[in-house]
Amino acid sequence: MQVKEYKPLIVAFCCNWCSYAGADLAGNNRLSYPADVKIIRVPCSCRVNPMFVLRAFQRGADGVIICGCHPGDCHYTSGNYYTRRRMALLFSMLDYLGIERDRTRLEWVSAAEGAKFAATMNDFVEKVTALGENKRLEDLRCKK
Amino acid sequence: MNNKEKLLKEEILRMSGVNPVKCMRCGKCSGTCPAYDEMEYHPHQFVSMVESGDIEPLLESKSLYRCLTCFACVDRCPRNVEPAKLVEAVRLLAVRKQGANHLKPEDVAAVLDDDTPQQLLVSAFRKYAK
Amino acid sequence: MQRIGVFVCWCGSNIAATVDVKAVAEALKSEPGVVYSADYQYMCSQAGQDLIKEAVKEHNLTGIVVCSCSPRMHEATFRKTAAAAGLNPYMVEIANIREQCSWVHKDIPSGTEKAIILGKAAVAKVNLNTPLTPGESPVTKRALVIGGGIAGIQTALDIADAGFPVDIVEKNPTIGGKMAQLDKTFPTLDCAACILTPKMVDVAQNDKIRIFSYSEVSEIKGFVGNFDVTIRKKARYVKEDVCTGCGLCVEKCPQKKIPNEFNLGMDNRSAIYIPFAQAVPKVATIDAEACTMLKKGKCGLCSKVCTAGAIDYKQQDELISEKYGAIVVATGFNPISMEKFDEYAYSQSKDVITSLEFERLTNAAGPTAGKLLRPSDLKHPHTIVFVQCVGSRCASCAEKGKEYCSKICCMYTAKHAMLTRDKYPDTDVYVFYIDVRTPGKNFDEFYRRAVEEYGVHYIKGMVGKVTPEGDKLKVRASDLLNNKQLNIDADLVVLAAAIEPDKSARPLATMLTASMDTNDFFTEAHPKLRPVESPTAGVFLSGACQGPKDIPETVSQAGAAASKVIGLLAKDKLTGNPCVASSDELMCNGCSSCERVCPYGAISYIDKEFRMPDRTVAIRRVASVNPAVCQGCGACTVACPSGAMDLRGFASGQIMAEVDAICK
Amino acid sequence: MKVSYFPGCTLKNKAVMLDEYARRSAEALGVTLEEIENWQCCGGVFTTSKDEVATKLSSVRALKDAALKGQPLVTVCSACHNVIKQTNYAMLTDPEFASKVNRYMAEEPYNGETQVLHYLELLRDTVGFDAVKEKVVNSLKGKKIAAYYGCLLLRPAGVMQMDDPENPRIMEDLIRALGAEPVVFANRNECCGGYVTVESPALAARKSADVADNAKAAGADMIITACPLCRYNLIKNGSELPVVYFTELLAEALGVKEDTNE
Repeated sequence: MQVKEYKPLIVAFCCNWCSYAGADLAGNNRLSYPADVKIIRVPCSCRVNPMFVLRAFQRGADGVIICGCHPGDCHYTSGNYYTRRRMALLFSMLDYLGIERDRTRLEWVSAAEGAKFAATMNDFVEKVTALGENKRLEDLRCKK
Repeated sequence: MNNKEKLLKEEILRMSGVNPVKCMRCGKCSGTCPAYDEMEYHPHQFVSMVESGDIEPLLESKSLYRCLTCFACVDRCPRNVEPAKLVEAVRLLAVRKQGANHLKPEDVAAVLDDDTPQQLLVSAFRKYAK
Repeated sequence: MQRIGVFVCWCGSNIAATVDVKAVAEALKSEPGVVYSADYQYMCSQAGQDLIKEAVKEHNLTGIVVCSCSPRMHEATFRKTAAAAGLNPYMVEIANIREQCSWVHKDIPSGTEKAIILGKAAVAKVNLNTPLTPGESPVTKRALVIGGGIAGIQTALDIADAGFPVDIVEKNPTIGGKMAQLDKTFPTLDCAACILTPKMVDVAQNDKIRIFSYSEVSEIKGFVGNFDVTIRKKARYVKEDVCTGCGLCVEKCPQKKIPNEFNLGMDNRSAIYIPFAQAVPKVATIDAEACTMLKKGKCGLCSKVCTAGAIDYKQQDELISEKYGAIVVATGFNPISMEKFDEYAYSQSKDVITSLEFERLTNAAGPTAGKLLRPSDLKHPHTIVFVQCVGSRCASCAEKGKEYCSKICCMYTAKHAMLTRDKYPDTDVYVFYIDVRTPGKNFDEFYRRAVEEYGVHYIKGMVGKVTPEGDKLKVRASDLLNNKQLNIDADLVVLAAAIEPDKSARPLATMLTASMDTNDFFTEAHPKLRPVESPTAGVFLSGACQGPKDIPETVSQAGAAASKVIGLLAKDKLTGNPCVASSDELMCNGCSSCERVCPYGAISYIDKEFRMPDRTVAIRRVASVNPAVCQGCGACTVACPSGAMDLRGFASGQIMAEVDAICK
Repeated sequence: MKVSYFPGCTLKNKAVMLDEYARRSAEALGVTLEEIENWQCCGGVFTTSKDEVATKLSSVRALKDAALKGQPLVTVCSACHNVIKQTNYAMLTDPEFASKVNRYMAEEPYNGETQVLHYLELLRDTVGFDAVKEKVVNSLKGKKIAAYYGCLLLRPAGVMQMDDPENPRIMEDLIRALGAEPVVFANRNECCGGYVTVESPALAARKSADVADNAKAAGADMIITACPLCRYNLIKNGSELPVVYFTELLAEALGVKEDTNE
């Protein structure tokens, strides 16, 4: 029997103005990162409801990363400050529930930081891979 | 900066709690220092020399004993660098060495007069001796 | 159920080299709602777009998924295509399989697998898309400029020039602002009054411009295109339309010991006054705090001498309501108080002055009629010390001063030093500086001229203490380059005080819901690309209210703000972004959480009648989003505890569907 | 009202009258200065280095003594006040320092709870200058008095928090309350030369002369101070104006200068 190589499932929320553009720039510069990362576009990182993160883990994601504009650079002035506070609380609660800190991440990536986007994703995937599959929050009813 | 200089610098920064990179080189500390003329190294030089690890010459310098600790440089510094605290840390490093007391009890008689307040002797010993 | 068409683009080999496009098209065919799936070499080409249009018609599509490059590239293109085919443009979603897939992944199997997942997520989203129509709102074709300094004057003139009516609200009795107080202007040394006062006259004579002097904005409601503003016109006890500005009342007024604000208190004015000869409007104002008639009911001399009968001791504040389409903030700056910097002895000696006071001392209309005489004994000073950066560039933790560079001081000090040496060659002039900052056209040349041709002593170092003794000011300072402490006996010390936004700016920002930084400067919508707009739609920034600025910069920003206003007022209707927040009134519990997080003030609360199950009618407080003001960030959707608030185009259900599709 | 009182070494020796006038005036104003028991010398100067612990213990003991009584700790001497206030600030804001110190403290730890007041602050904030004014029996009207603060009372401003370090007014307000005319002079917050008089008498002489000359040039007839070392330096270096303790002036105005028991 062939043992299938473990591939983590990573959901990335990227704000439309900075991080999504940063991801595009990583593509323009052909900076590779694992295909395990799937990006969802949101207008602002503050659009990310903690529910979305919980839903991803419930549905079997192994890691969730949220990327926004650098503090002070938010297209909507202050959205990323809300994100920073909300996610600090959410991540600490998830930690309490047994979702390791390395499975969640909040990162500031500007539209000019294609290299940072790729490096962040490589690092994040590596850390999540090291942790292995996330079973703590997965709702088995969601499994096919 | 060689290793010895690095260690000395770290010790001074730890003792004083001062961060010399906050200095923007305006020279207001030296512009306001009442003991300036008596000092070989001036307050702004203490800041830049500590930053570059050039501490040996400061340890040897008489300037250490001329600072009045009047805090004019501390209060007037636009960047909150607190040069007086650096001077104090370097001086302590100097007088804490074996036999390096700058003021010795036998020197005191010469400066005493009928009105000398006790406070003067106490302060001087605390500043100049271990 | 939607009828969705999927269109997979090869992008030549850009996508097709790493992603098996046929496999993607095939795999997505069986997704729920998908009725058609195709691939093509260049979907964005005319032929590709035609393919989409035909498919829409042929298969009766209600939604479109394009698997192609980034939506930042061609989302607009494909939305137009959809609209041309008769679909709502917001029924299009893009799966980014180029920048975020084919270009960053190497092998075909994983690239193809990811492209399929991204496609599935897009399909899941489109299934929940609803047609969106951008809202429209009318535009009131009138602009309000708050502040009548050079920034406000230039903005108003430019807007009026384009044919739109403008109102200027100025809190002082005259427009002109700080520039009216200046003597000469750098780096050309032309006289400030000579270039400013003609502009003030232009404003007065322009029939598109109304000036509300001695007035303040007291209330602002509404939103871009539709502001309702209340202006409080303070009682000046003189009928503005009757007064001829002859000045007889000023001459006869017995109360003459009031410090003259225009000359910064260096001389006195009477209780009824005209700030300066070229004031606009040139009408008198009674200072109610100083007038004997208003305080004690005795005197009335001004009324007796006024042949026009313009004096009205019974005048009251007047409230004026007006509608505006756009608002320009031009509230300007002031030098900071020197109270906390008394090591320079500002409060102890009349001969320690600020640079603005120096301007008045050298101005022909100033307290010394333009002769440089020191205030204490009116003698000619022979040694002058200029101190730079007083209160600028201080550490945030230093408890006094400002963290920023005030920008204009290096240049005006060079000007003061040069003019002094030019007019009084027997005067020694010292300038103590930390850095000399001269980034501007002909600026550094100007400063070098002060040093090389006029012999101004520039010394790198800071003044530490000024001690008035006898008729001298003993200046103790450091000369860093010569490693010396200098002791200079000066006759006059001039402090380049940091500048700060006018105190009226903070309450105004609250009224406008416009954001400010920690220094009370207004923040711009984008520091590089939208420098004259506030993040609040319809509010524009002109001059030093946004950050320290010299006159050329202020004037260019004023023009830029005017052009933005003209661009807005030229429209008859404003088309909004349809991806805005909206609240489900049935779920909203009126808690105000969303209102508090909204950076634009787009959310307000209304009382709404609800028909209850028992057929009674209840009135509940619910959130209401103004779509013209909402920018669609979505902060409120997360803050809402009841889930009533959602964002069109990025609805919670849609994002959740994407998450589900990815995590399958 | 009762407050804890730390007189300090000099007030028990060379500056007995600074102490005596302070006590009599306080009594006249309805405040009792309770000298704390077994106080030890404050050390004269506060060593800013973070690793100096032993030299600050005596100040902490005095502070703790006041804390146990729940009283503010009042000092008159500028140096004692400066040392004790800075020590208290370090106990309050530097937990590492506080924990080191508390290893030397018996029983309950101390963490900077005591309010440290200079006698001038007691007059301004507790008694009130208006109340002082009412108790004046010998108005000092006509006297032009220069208040010399020196460095210790005001700096570092963030710690001392007594008054504006560059433009103080607490002593000027007191002078006004006593009926005299305050003379503001620029060098009132400059150093007299302090302890450096031991190391370089010439430097101290210059600094003292700068202060005294500036006060004279500003038109004062006398200088008042709260610091025995300032007074010593000014007089020793030839101040043309008389230099007296502010408490002496206060006692004079309140009519308690001449003690009947003396």
